[in-house]
Amino acid sequence: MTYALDVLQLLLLLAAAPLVRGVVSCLKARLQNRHGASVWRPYSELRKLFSKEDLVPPTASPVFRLAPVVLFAATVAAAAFVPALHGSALLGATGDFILLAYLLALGRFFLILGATDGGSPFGGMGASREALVSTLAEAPLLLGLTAVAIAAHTATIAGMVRWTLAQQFFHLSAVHALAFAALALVAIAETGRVPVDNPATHLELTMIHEAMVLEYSGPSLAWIEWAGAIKLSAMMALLIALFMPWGMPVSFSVAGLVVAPVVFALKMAAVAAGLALLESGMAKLRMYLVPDFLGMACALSILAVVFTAMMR
Amino acid sequence: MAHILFNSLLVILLALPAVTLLASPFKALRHLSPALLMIGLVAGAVAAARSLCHPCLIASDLSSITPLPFALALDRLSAYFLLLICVVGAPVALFSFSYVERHYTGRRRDWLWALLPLFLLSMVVVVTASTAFAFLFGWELMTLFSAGLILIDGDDSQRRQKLFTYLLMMHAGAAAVVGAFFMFAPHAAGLDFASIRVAAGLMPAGVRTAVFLLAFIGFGTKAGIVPLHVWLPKAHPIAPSPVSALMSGVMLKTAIYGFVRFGFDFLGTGPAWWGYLVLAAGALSGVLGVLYALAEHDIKRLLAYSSVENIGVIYLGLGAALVFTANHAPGWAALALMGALLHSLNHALFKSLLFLGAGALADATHTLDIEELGGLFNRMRTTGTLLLIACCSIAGLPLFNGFVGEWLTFQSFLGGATLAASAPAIVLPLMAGVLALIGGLAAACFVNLYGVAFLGRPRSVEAGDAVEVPLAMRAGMALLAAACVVIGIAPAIILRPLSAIVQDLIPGASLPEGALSIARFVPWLAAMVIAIMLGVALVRRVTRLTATWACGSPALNSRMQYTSTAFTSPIRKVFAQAYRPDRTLSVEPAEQPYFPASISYHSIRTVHFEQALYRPAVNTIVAAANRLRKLQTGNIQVYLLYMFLALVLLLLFMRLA
Amino acid sequence: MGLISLAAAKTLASSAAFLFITVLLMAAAKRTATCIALFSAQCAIITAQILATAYLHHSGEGFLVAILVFAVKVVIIPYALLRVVKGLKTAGEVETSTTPVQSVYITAALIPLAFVVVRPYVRALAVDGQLLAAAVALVLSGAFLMVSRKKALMQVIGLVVLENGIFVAAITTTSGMPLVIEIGIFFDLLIGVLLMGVFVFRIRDTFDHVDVSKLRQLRG
Amino acid sequence: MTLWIPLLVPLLGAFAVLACRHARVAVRVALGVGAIEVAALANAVWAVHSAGVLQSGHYLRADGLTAFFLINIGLIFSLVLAYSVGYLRHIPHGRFSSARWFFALIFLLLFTMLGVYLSANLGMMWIAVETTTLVSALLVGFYNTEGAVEAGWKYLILCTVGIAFALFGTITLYLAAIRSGLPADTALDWTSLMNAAPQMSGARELIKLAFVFVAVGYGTKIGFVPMHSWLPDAHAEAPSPISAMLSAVLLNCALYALLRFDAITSRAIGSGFSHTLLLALGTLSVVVAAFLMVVQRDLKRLLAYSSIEHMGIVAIGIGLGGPLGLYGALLHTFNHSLAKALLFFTAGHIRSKFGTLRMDRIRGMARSLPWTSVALVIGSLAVVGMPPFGLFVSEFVILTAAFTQAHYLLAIVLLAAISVVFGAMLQHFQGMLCGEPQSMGARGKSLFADVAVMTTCAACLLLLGVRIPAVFTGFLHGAMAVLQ
Repeated sequence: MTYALDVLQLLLLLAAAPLVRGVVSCLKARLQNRHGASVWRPYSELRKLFSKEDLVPPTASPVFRLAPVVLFAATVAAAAFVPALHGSALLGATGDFILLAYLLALGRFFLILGATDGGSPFGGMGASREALVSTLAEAPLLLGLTAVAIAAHTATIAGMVRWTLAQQFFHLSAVHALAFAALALVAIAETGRVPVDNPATHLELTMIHEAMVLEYSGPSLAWIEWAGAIKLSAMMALLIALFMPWGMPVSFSVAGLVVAPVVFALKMAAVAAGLALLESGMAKLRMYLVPDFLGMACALSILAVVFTAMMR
Repeated sequence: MAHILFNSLLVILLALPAVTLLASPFKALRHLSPALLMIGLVAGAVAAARSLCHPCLIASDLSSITPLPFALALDRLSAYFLLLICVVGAPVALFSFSYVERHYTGRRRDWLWALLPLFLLSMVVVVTASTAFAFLFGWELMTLFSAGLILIDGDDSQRRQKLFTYLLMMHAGAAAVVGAFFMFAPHAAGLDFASIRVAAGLMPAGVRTAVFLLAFIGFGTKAGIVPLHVWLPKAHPIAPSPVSALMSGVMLKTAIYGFVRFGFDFLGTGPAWWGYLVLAAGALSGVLGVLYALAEHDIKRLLAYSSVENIGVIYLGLGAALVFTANHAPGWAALALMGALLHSLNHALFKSLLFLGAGALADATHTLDIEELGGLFNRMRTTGTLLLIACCSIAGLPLFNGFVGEWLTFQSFLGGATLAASAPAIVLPLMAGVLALIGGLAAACFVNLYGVAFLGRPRSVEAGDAVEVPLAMRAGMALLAAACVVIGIAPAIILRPLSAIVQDLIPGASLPEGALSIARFVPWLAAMVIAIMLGVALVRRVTRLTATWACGSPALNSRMQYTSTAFTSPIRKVFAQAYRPDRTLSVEPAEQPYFPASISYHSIRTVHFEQALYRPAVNTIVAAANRLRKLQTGNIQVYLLYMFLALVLLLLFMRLA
Repeated sequence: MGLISLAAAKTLASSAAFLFITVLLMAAAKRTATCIALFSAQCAIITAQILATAYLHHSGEGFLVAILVFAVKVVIIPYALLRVVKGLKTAGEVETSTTPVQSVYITAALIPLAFVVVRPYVRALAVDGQLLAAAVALVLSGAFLMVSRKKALMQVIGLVVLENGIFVAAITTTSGMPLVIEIGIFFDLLIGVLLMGVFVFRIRDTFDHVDVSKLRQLRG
Repeated sequence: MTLWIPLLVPLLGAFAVLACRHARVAVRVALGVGAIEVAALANAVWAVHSAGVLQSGHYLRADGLTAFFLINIGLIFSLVLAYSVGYLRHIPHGRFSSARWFFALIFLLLFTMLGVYLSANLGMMWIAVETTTLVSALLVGFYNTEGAVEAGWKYLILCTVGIAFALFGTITLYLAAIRSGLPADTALDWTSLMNAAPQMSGARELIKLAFVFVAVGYGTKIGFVPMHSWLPDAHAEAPSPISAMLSAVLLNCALYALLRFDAITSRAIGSGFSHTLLLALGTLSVVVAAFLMVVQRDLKRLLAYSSIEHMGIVAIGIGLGGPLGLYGALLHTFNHSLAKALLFFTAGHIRSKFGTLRMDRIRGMARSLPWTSVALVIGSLAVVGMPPFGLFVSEFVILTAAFTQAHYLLAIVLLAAISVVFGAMLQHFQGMLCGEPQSMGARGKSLFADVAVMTTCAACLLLLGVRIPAVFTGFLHGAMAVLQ
């Protein structure tokens, strides 16, 4: 029975991903006194892209077409780790955070390869910058998750969520705040949101993720966009699950099943609003300030690990 | 059974040089020695696999013949490393089938086929030795034969200078290893491993620390730990590709074997600072190794530096294991040691695959500089896919074997938090961050290597008309790639024997419960990812080949692509402290900087280890020698004076003694 | 017979003093020929000492050894050395690296040093201290001659003086070695000196000088 | 009787060679006498091996130790003789420098060295050592060039002074023996001294004085630092077969004399004093020679310093004492003599082919002299102590002895010196072996005799490194029994 729930949870997450991105862009538009596109625009965009032709540069190799496929598969597998409706997820029960982090790295690895295969300067530029950002984000991501894992005495994500559920909100120590801040900063860098990278623009001075996918079109671009949306919602769901899981049913009950989606939706909306507020409040950082941004995340995660280990 | 197979391996490897030299005139027997080598190595692999399950103690004992006791044994640890040698050796031999034919002729070809088996034999003797004499016999010969193989490729003065550094450092390292072995002499009945184990228990703490430090320095020099790594990027690139595959993949592992044999088998538990020293060396080597690899254009130098990085990762695992044994947590120590041993095997597999790939590239495009390659995937499809697997494995991505070793090491770092003492509880989890940084940098380095070399447009004429390498070379590489993927997807086949080995080495070690969960979990994960990929690939799509929009300029050409320097420049800017290159920018004429006739920019990455550490040492020796040389003045009266002074001094000494 | 034994005792007592005199004169000598003469005088004194000890110990061998010493050291070796000096035809004087006054002072300083060195052994071995001191003085002055003199021949003379010192030490302490050994030693000494003479001639043929301090080609 | 033959044959041989007119006849006579001599030596060695100790008359005696060193001298002498037959082409004519004199002097040198080994009496041994100096001085100065004369003179003077001190040491021991009651005529007999040694412990000071003088005296002949100054000049200027003979056998001869003395002193007053003295001299020699090898420019001078270093290692072996130390030291003398002979033979070839021994002027040897380069590589690997060859085994044993007696500092210094030597040798030889040969004309044709000599050397070295024959170990243990 739990398998069915986990699969349903995963499908829900995949389906809701474009909606989350739509909500974020709509909220940002409202904050900037613009009407903005409707919340359902990403779905129509995906439908449009799926119907278009897939343009491939003549000099490209099969890796160019393989990259979006591997990216999507890896991101979906990573999303399968993240609990949303109840304490555990399809692969979350036994899979641990190291696998989650490195699955995201697998997706990124092939995306960068796809970008360099395009043979255009933009692809190379995007790939080179993405390599820098992901290299610097790797350490704080893992250290942040390690801090939580040490506190919860387990490496599996389901175990961590179950441990946090058992704590009272007010008993959570400052350490969790540090870990949360570090992981939030890393999430922003990973999903390419404003302070690190601007998802909306094609201005070559600033774009990282967009530069890599400039060569893609049609279904390939659709899979990449969808994978990006899944990654955003998965990271948001992970933050919620690890630091604000209250509302998820601990044991299996029909009432819990009705309440959980509503609570989850409210929390996701709150995080989306926070993100929109942050994005319209801040301008994009210069390229060589990103290392300081991620350096801050790294310092926070190191402190988190040290304090968790001390307070054991 | 394993006993007979192992001896047959030894006999074949010993007989091969004679067979090669005898068979060299006959055209028909050209492939005799490579075939024999393959058979021998396969026999060795089977022997190793069998004795992994039930180790047979004395495999072959030549003490009655040799002047000092010389015995070989196959306990579990030796069997594991013998398996490593044979599993990597066989594909390399298969690869060399055609590589050697195409690159070497006549005497050089015979010398190579004569020295290669001896090189493998010396490594087999090192890992299976069970007496100090046998170990050191193999240890010194290993360096000599590798030097011989390097000389086959040519002996101009630049190569000789590098070879000189290599041999001198290896000899200094060997002196430390000799010291480490002989420190047991006063306490041990004989210098065979059994009595050494007994003596290790009775030794005072001071001597044990001295032995550990000597072993650390001796094996660290051979493994290529950062302060002692200076020879590695010099020696590996100048060897023929199959030989550098064996040197980087297997020879470095004999040093790891030696250090594990000393650190865990002989000395057992020691003070915690041993572990921290090894951790520090591992972290330093890991980070600096990959940073130097990022800055390289020559494939072989890049791979050599990346070997330094992977040895650093292995030392991280060993360091964690030493810290755990010091804090009486044998379970976690076993896990960390397992991670280190597994990473040794994984590194042997993908690093030799990468070096063979480099050999294939050199064979196809006659250049090793990735700045001149590009677009090779379309021209060399099999080599391209195989090296894609290799790059994914070395970057430590899931579904490939690099990840499994690093995952075990990560788990052991998490285990650090369960220790009572506060120091390891803080240090070990932080090491997870260091390992993550190393992993990230390695991924960047190898995505750069693969992307620039294989994808995009060819940057030179040779790259343009590159042709796929012959079947034997591809088959050799395919075997290694298959091994990488199999271990990546189904790690259970290697984790079970490994847990038996670590239980042998660390007494009373029961692995923590979730330790081997990856063995059950990864196959399902692989199935799910592959299923999704098939699903996505099956979605019907119309693809059209069309030139991409080039912002209005007529057409994209290969110079518009990102080169390796450009790709890695952001990372190198961020980690500039590690490089400190000395850049020289000269503008002519100097007085009008804004209307230059010519501008030249030159940047050499100063190898500051060599300048700071080794150059002064060599200079002091030469200076001392010159001062001593002045004593030999040539004047007979001064010589007479030396004699009379010596006599007077000795008489005074007699008076006092 | 008393007279002869009285004479023997007297020679034993006085030979040490005579030896010291020859050592000092040799240090001051300017020409090689005088050095050779002083050397043969020294050997004569030693022969007398051997005769005296032989007579006192009534050992027939002693007389044989005395005759041998007289033949080899007093006659043959000086004669050979003089022929070499004449054969060289170059300037006969002794080129030294230290001025004659300095060498005399140094040699003079060596003599008390010899007495100091010898004192513990004289008590332990109950031997005539004077003679033992003379032996050590001979060894030290021979060494000093070899180090300070530049002429090849002077080095030979220094060497032979050193051998004399050792020989005197042997006689005073052990009253004579087995005869065959004594004969062997003298035979060796003789051949050694002859060979050195040959080499001196060779040096003159090849280098047109016999200044040992200029032989500095082989260095490092 | 079996001892007189090997002693007198070379003496007669020397005169026989001098008597023949033509060089070709002289060579043939020399080879014949050489063959007889080797047979006589073999017979003597086998007789000693079976009978334990051979004593003939008052003055000749041979025991286990002598047998061991006779094997060494027999093997090296036959190699040198065979090699010098091919070497005669290079002897320039002048006084004393004709083929007849060359062989005559070699036989005389052999006669004197056998005199040292076979003498039962310390006095006779001293006389024999003195005559070896005289004869080898002539051989060193054989070429009559400026360098040879200078080297010969320095060798003669320095060694004679050294030997004089050794004489004083022998006399002091003789005095100590007489003082503790030995009869005068047998006071210098080695066997009687050994038997009476325990009673001589009374004259402790005298025996220590004797050992100091003997150590300095025979130390000069062995080439311990600081009395080594003559050795590089003599070995560099002498003809190559003679340098091989000097380095491989003459140093061992002086070492044999020192071993005889050390046996008596350690039995009389305990080995404390003498072994510390040997350790000090040995370590000093190893370190100074190692450093000097780094800056050498001439090949034969480099090999001479390598001999000083290896004699230092042997001294350390003897100084450590005990079964391990002694076994290592004796084995090291044998291995070293083989390796050094091989290297000097190759030096002879290089000189004849390139006309110079300046290592920085020799290039591309591997292509112009293939066989000699192989021999040079094998020889240098052996001398540096690389595994498959004998010296690795003996250095291994000596290091084990050092560590077993907890001489950690000494062992670390020895290991460091060996590494410095490895670096120096590698730096010099890689320059010579590789690179493009200048226009050296036709490749040097190598005589069958030379190739045969070099292959026997290399084969023996390899054999002693991998499998020491039982017979040889028997001789080795026989030699050790004498000294224990």
